[in-house]
Amino acid sequence: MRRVAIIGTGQTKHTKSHNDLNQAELVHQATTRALVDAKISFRDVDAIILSNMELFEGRALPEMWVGEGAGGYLKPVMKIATGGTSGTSACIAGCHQCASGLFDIVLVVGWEKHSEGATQTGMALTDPLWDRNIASGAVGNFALSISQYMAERGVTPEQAAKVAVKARRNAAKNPYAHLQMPDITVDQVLSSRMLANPVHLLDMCPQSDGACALVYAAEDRAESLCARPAWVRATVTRHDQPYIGDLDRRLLTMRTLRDAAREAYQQVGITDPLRQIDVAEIYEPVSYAELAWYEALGLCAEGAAARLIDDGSTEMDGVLPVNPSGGVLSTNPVGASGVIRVAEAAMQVMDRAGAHQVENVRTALATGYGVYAWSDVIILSIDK
Amino acid sequence: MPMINGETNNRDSFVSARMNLTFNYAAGEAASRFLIALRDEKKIFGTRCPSCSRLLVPARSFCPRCFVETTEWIEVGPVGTLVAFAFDQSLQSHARASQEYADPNKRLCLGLIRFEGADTSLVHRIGEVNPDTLRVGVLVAPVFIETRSGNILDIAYFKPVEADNANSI
Amino acid sequence: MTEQLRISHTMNMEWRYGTSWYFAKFIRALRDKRRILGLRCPVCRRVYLPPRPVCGNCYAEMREWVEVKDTGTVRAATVVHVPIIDPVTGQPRPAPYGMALIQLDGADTTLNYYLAENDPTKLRIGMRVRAVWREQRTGTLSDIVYFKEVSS
Amino acid sequence: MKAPPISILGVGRTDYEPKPGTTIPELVYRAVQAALTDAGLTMRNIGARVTASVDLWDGLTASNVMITEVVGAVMQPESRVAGDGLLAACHGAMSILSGTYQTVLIVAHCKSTMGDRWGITNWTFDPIYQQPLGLDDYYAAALQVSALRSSAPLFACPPADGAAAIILSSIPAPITIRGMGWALDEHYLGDRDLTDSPALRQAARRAYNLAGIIDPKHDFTFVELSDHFDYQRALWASILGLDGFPNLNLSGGLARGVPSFVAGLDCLIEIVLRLREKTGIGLAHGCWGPAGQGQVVMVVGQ
Repeated sequence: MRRVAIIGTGQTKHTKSHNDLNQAELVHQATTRALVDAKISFRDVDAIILSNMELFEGRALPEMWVGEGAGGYLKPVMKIATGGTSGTSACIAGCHQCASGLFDIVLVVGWEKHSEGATQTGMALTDPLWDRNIASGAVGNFALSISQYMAERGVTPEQAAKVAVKARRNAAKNPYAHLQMPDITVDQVLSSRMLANPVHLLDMCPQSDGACALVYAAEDRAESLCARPAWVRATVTRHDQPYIGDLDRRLLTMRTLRDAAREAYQQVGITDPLRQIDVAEIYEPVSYAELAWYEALGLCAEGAAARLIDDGSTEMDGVLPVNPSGGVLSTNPVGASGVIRVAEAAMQVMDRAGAHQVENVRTALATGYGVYAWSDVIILSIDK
Repeated sequence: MPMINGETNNRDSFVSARMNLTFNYAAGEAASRFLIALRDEKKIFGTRCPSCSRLLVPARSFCPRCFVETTEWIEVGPVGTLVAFAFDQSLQSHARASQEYADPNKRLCLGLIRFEGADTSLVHRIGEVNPDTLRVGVLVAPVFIETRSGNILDIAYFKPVEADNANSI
Repeated sequence: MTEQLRISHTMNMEWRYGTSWYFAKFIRALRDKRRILGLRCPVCRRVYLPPRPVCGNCYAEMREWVEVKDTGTVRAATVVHVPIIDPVTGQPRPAPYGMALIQLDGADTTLNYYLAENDPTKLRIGMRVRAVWREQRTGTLSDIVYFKEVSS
Repeated sequence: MKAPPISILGVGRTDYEPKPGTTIPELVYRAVQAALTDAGLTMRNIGARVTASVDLWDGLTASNVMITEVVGAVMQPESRVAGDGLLAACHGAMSILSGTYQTVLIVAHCKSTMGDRWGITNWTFDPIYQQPLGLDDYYAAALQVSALRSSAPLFACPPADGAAAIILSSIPAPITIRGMGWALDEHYLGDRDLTDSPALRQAARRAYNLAGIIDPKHDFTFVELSDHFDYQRALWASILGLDGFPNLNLSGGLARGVPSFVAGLDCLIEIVLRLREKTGIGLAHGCWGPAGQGQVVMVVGQ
C-alpha cells in the first residue's frame, strides 16, 4: 500500500446559521482554507470526495451544484453517503483513492447546513414500513440506549455532564467551534432542559452550519509538500443491522467500534491505547456516548469509563485528551462532522491546532459514528 | 395488478407516503446582491472573473473554472438573445405537474439567454411565445412582476421583442 | 452588509414503498388477525422483528414464520419531553411520552415503541407490558396505541 | 495500469421493470446472489462492499441502511457512492488497488417508479437561480437537444426498478479493468457548452490513457453507453471517438428500461457478458445529473 498523509485542513466557522454563504460558497471557503494550509493550488488536486447528508437540505445529487465549491470542474468528483459516518467514510474513501496510485492529491470536503432544512426533515424520511411509526428522534433513541447503559454501569448524570462540560470548555479555545462555553458548569448541564430522560439539552450535540476540508497527498508528494504530515496508519469500517431493536445495548457494547478499534490497533501495533494514543477525536453525539466508547475503544476496563472523566484522564492535560476541538457535542454539521474529526486529529499530529494543541502528539485517533451504531476508525501518526 | 405470494392484493403490495417539507436556502452575498438588484432596480448583473476574464451571468461569488473570487460587477441586458429553448413536450416533466402549468394550453418554455458582453447564458422562463414559431436567435426582454421579493422569478419570464424596439427597453 | 436572502422551496412528493412477500404478510396478520409475526433465522435461531429476508449476522435467508406475543419485557425506557414531529401525521407528538425497547415474548430483537406511562419514576427495566390495540387497524405498527404495564 | 489488474469475477442483476410491490432489500439480495453464484463465491469471500444509490430516489435518509444485511455488511466494511453504480465500481477498484481489500462487491439499486421521477430531479438544480424556474432533468435534456439544433423528438428511456451487482478482485481472472475515469461538468446550464461534454472528454481521456486506447473505433470490440435519452447515444459516441461504431449498445441501451443509477453498472455487465463470448476490449459508460453533468467511463478487456 502506498503511504498517504494529510497535508492540510480547512474549516469554516461552524455556527447555527450561515446566512452569508450558500452551500457552494461554504464549501468554497473550507476548500480554499485547506488548499492554503496545504500550500497547493486547486489545480494540483487530482480527485475530490464530498460528504453531505443531502436530505437534511432536501437535495438530490448535491455534488452537482456544490461540487463547484470544491473546485470540481472537470475533476473526478464522488459523493460518499453513509449517514452519520459519511464524513469519516469520505475520509477513508479519499485515503484509498490516494493510495490506489491513480491520484497523488485528493481533497475531501464535508458540509451541512441544518439551518436550511425543516426541523428533523432528514429523520422524517425514515422507513415508512417501520421506523416512521415510531417517532422519537435521535434523542429518544439515544436515551433508550443510555437507560440500559446507566442501569448496567451505574454511571451518573453528573459524570455524563462532565463530558459535556469538557467538550464546551475545549471548544472555547477552538475558533471554528459552534458552542463555545468557557464557563459552563456541571450544574448548568444538569439544570438544562430535559429532552428525554436522562438526556438534558446540554448533553446533546447542536445542529450546525459548516464545512470542513482536508487534503491527502501520496507518499512522495506528502514529504515534499509538508514538513510534518499526518500519515494515515489505519482505516477500518464496520456497519451493523438496520433497526434500533436488532441489538440490545448497542450504545453500551458498540460492537462495531470495538471490532474496528481492535483491528486498527492491530494494524498499527497499539496494545495500550490509553498510553500509546496521544489524542483522540471521537464522534460523540451525546455526552453518555463518550463514556461508553472509552470502554469500546479499550481505553479502560469494562465499567471503568467514569473514572477516566472523574480523574481528568481525558481532559486537555490528561493522559489521553479526548476531543480538544470540543467534539460533536460542540459542533455538528453532520456531513462535515466526521471530516472534522479526522481534520482535527491531523491538526494535532501536524502541530497546527493552535490554542487547543496537545503537546507532543505522535499518534491520533479519529472515529465516526452513524445510523444505528455504525463505526469508522482512523489512526494518524507522525510516523510513516 | 401487483402480486404478492400468488395473491392479488393491491392494498398490501406497497405503502404510499407523502412528504411535505419546506427548505430555506441561503442565497449567499453575491446572489443576494443580484436578486436585490432585480427586485429594487430591475437590473441584471454579472460578475467578472479576474483570472479568465469571463463575465458570469447570473452573478457568482467565485468562478467555477478558476476557483477565484469574482471582483467586478457589470450590468447586462435587459435584452438578450435566445440561444436555446425547450417546451414541455411530452407531459413528462415536473413542471407539468405543478398547478401553474396544469392547463395544457399553457406550456412552460425554458430558454438560455445570452446578453451582450456576457460569457455565459442565463436560464429562465420564456413567455408570450408560440411553440410552432419560436426560433433560436430572437431577442428577448424580461417581464418583471409587480410585487418583487428578491427571487429569480421576480422576472416572470422573458418575451420576444422586435430588434427595433429592443433599444427602447 | 448586504441584505442576506433566503430562497424557500416546498417539497411535496409521494413515494410508493413496496412491501415484498415478508412485509405484506406481516401487515395482513397485524391488521386482519391482530397477530405479530416474526421470521426465524435457520442458523442462529433468532426471531426477528421486523421481518426481513436475510439475517445479517449469519447471512442466511429466513423463511420460517413465528408468531410473537403482544406481551413483552421492557429492556430500556425513557420519557421524551420534546414534541417531535410525527412523520406519519406531520404534527408534533404531544410530549411527554414514554418510550421503551420492548422484547416481545417469542422475539429476540426488541421493539422500539410508545408506553402508556410517561412518569420517568415509574419506568423500570424488566417491567412487563402488553400492547393496547386500536379498534380500526390499518396494517401499520400504529395499530398498536402503546404498551401498558401488566402485573406479573 | 501500473498496479496489478483488477479482475471481474462475477456479475448479477435482477430483471428490470416496474416492481411496485417489491422492497429494495429484496431486489438487492437477488442481484447479489446472482453475482455470487456467477463468481462461484460466497459472502465469506467478500472483503468489502461499495453500494450505489441516492436517498431522494429511495425516499429514505441514508438509504443504504436498509440494505446492510442483504449485502452482507453486518460487522463488515461498506461504503456507499451517491451516484451511478459504475462510479461505485471505480471506487471499489481503487480500494483494491490501495491494498486495503482483495475482493469487493459492488451493488447499485434504484426503483425509478417509486416517486415523482422528474420532480425529484428539480431538487438537483441550485435552489437560487435554477430550481425556482421548474427545471428538471427532462428540461435539461430538451435544452441540450435545442442547443444541438436537433429536430428529433426527445425520447426518455422508460423508468424501471431493479438492482445490479458485480464482484471485483485482485485475484487473477480473464476479464480485467484496463482503465477508468470520471468527471463533473459545470452546474449552471448557461455556463455549459451543451453541444459538447467536456466532462465526458476528460473522463475518456483518463480511461483511454490508462488503458492505452489510441484509436477507439479500432481498439474497442463492444461499447455500451448510458443513453438516458435517445439523442445522448450519438452525442456521447461522437465525443468518445466512436461515430458510426458498429457494436454500440448491442443490448438495446437504456431504451429497454434500466433503472437510474443502475444504468452505468448494467453497461459494464453487458460488456462483461459479451467479452466472455468474444475476446476483446469493451467500454462501459455511465452518466448522471442534468444533461449528463457527471460522466464516468470504464475500459475492460478479456
